[in-house]
Amino acid sequence: MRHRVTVGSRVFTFHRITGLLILGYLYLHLALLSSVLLPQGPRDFNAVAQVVERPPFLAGDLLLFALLLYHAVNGLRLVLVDLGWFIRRRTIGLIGAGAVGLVVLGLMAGALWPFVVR
Amino acid sequence: MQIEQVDLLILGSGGAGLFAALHAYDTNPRLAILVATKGLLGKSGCTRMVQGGFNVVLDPRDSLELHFTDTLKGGRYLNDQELAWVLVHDAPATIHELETRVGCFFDRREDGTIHQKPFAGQSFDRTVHRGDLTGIEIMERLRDQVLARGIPVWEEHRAVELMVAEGRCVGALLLDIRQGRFVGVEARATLLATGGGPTMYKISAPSLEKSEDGLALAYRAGAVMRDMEMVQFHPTGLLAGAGRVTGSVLEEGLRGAGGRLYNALGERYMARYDPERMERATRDVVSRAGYLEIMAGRGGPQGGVFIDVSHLGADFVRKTFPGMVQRVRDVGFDLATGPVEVSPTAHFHMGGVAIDPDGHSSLPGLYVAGEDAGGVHGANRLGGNGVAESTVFGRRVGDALGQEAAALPRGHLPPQAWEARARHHRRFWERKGGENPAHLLQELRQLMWEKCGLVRNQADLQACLVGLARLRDRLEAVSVAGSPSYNLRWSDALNLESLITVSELIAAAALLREESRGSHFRADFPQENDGEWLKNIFMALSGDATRVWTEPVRFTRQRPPGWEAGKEDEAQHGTRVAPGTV
Amino acid sequence: MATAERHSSSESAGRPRPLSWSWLLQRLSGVLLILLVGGHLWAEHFQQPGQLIQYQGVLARLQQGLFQVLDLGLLVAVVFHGLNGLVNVVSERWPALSRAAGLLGLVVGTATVLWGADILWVFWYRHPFLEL
Amino acid sequence: MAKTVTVVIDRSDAGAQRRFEVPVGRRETVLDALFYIQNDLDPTLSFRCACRVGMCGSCGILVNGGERLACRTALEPLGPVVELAPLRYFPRVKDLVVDFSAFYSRYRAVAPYLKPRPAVVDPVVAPPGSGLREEIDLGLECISCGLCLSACDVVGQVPEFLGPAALNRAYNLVADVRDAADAERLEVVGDRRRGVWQCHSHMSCVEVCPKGLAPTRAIAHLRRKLVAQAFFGRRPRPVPSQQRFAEGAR
Repeated sequence: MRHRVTVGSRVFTFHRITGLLILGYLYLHLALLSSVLLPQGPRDFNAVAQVVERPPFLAGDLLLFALLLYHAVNGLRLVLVDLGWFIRRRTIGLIGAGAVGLVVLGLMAGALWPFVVR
Repeated sequence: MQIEQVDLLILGSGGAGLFAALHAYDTNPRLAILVATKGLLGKSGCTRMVQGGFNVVLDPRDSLELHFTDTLKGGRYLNDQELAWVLVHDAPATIHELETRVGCFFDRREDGTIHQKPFAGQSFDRTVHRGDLTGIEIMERLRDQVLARGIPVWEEHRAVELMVAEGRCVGALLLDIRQGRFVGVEARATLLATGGGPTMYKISAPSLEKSEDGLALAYRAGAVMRDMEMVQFHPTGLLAGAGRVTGSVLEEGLRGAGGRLYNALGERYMARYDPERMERATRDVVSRAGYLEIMAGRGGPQGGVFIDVSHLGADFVRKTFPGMVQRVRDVGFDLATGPVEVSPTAHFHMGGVAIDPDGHSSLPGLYVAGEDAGGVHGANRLGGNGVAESTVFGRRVGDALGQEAAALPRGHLPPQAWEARARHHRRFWERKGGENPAHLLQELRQLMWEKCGLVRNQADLQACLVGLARLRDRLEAVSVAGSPSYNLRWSDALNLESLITVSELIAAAALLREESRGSHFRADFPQENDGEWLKNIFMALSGDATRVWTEPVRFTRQRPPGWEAGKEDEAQHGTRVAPGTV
Repeated sequence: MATAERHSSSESAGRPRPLSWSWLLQRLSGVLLILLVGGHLWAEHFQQPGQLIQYQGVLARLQQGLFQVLDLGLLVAVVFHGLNGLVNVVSERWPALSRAAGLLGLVVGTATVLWGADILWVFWYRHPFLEL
Repeated sequence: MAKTVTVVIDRSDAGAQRRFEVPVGRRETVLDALFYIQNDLDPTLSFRCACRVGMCGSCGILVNGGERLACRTALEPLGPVVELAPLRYFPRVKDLVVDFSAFYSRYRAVAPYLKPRPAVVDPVVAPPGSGLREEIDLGLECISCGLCLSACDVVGQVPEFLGPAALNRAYNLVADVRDAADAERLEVVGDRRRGVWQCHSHMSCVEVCPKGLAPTRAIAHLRRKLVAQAFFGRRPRPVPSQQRFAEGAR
């Protein structure tokens, strides 16, 4: 049986995908910290920090943040739905969530800018 | 053929059928009940389609006597007064049960009590409703209660024959539409609650699968029928071109709330027909007025007149009649802000099987409730009395069945008898390349609309009977092919047979009644003739011929104004026989 | 016509209602995470915009109990939220595996929290292998 | 009437004709197209309908992949090609006709009928603002057409899920001061596997409901009710004022 593809299901599928990616990143983050920190100490920590805070990595950071933001904003929207908001006005909920996400993403990009021009 | 045995077979799952099932079950839980329905449980039929609401006396300022008088006046005193009294008397208890036991939640007033809205032909605002789509709430909740009791239901099993043995109805032959095979059900008692549904008219309101099956079945089984000429046309059927929405009703509450009717010239034409009550006149009057306006060339582009409620305020209309606004929007108009083109539409059959107040027909073992029965509404039904009838009588007949059914004898018919009837209904399969029943149905609808519709006369009715005879011949040339499973062409053929049968009765009775009364209007006898025609026309099949006779109305509770007692005795002897047979 | 009476409670005896803790905690942890992740990012990266993250800075911060608690809470919440979500996905697709997935999630989750706690521990107690 | 639409129908008999050219007028619906095809092009086509005005919920099908009532879907705006198929998750009887057992097995499970409280003997007095009716009002008028069930993304993943219509009905009764069975009903809808927890709030049910109902809303309320009761226990419902009838109604 063909499964139904709707706005709702697309939004939710992406929610789950971002969730999985973020979970993957958690392990990457822990692995990096433990592999650099435990055996090697502050010098290497700072060396690694030098590398991972260069612009290409910052772009990656921004992407990661976007995933996180999507998951967070949509998750918050779903919690609000459970509280009875945005059910009859789903479109408003979706547009609102999108707008909030974009604004926060813009703020984040602005906050990262000093790292680029450093 | 599979032949099942039950105590009580209920045909139909509308308001009458399901209420009867609940009451029969609650009165006697050991009764083996089976509900068989042509469509899906609680979804086919016309209680589901009730819009306006349910007439009932609840307010201390109202009274049963007032409701009763309104009903008789509306019915032009042709009603069976005992049935009409039951309707009025049991309605409050029925609403009470719907609210406190069945689970309906009707609309409320500001003070929290049940709201009652104005309808036409009533001396008090007494129509209980849930928005403007009341039938949904009633049927969904009745269906829920049937589920609660686990009463067996056979969906999409249409009755094609009532089986009679030694003068008793012993059950019914059903067609399992999905499998395309016949099943026999032997029952001590059979309740006919399929609803009428005069869909033999070009413009008609009932649910599409309706085809007066119940009336045709009862007539063929030999039950006595009454008032068959009385077909109600609702004044405001929506017009939507060739679409099937055409004919669906815009509810009476629109007129009750102050809606106005205009012709294409912009005249509020009701002033010419009923200057006192205007649009709130009874349905027979308003329908005929609309029809005459259209026939006089004062109709709109789709051949209709216009209902306008915009002067009541767009917000009020949207809030009070959301279902109607949506329906009209679906076909491209805005009810809240402008006029909408409508036409009279065949809506309800006042005639039907003659019953007593507990639903007994003249055929032992056969009970009837709802629109299949005749007599409650006389010559014209008041808006809001229809769903009241189906539920009040379903409930009451259910009680009677709970008490009586278990003790009734079980009649047997040999399997060959069942087979023979099944073969009869399979005859369409033996031909190839024959007539298309869907096209014959269109011809029937045109014929009945033109010759036996809102305005009748002798020549037309005679022509109608000739036309019907021709259609009956052509029915025997219909062929059906393909798989028998869910075969809609076969359904069309069976529907057509029922509709032709009932049309013949309507036309014959209409020819006989040489006066105008309620929904029956004869251009050649335009006056109501109380002296001659406060009589009911009865019909029954006996052998191959139709017995037709009249009986004076018995005024057991109320006499028409101006009626002199002396006339009654005179009329008692006025029994007459119809010219020829049907 | 209308009467009002107060109710005596014979009709409705209370018994505990079924509640999906998994559902409830997923939502609570989700909302909590928005705060914690925001705090974490702020604390680690945006104290001095444009400055590189420095071991000493991290160390100094994490020796304050507040940040230690923040990160520990973040760790627990994120592990629960992520793995519980994963377990839900698995048990929706393959109901037969839901028990196994739940147990596995519990084991992996505990391990992950211990692992993460170990990393935080480094900063808290000045791991003996490390030299300042 | 020169304009035509190509209607492609998912037939149960693989050999049956699938494509039909249907003339289209301004006010005709998908249901009208089905009648035209069955009457004049292929009498073996099977579909179901009854009231044709959106009150009975018999004619639900997939129109271009989305759940619609055939009787309330105008044909012309759908474009030159229209694909019709039976509802998802319902066993097929023939062509576009499905068996509603898929719907009723779920619906029945929530005890969808009023079990009246002994203390409520007359219709309750429910003025606007009393809270006795507002919640229920939003969920009434369900016509059990099954569109929401077919559209529900969860039902595909979790076949036991009770689905939007059944949960909507359950909430109506839980919110109904007349009903005595909310304890058992909450137990069913709170079930981990079948119940409200499974809903992902996609709101596909809200999107397709031909009556504009929002089962997601009912589900959200049920969840909150379950959470509140788990923490704060159950408060007995006060007996509402009741309307005495003018004449001996009982």
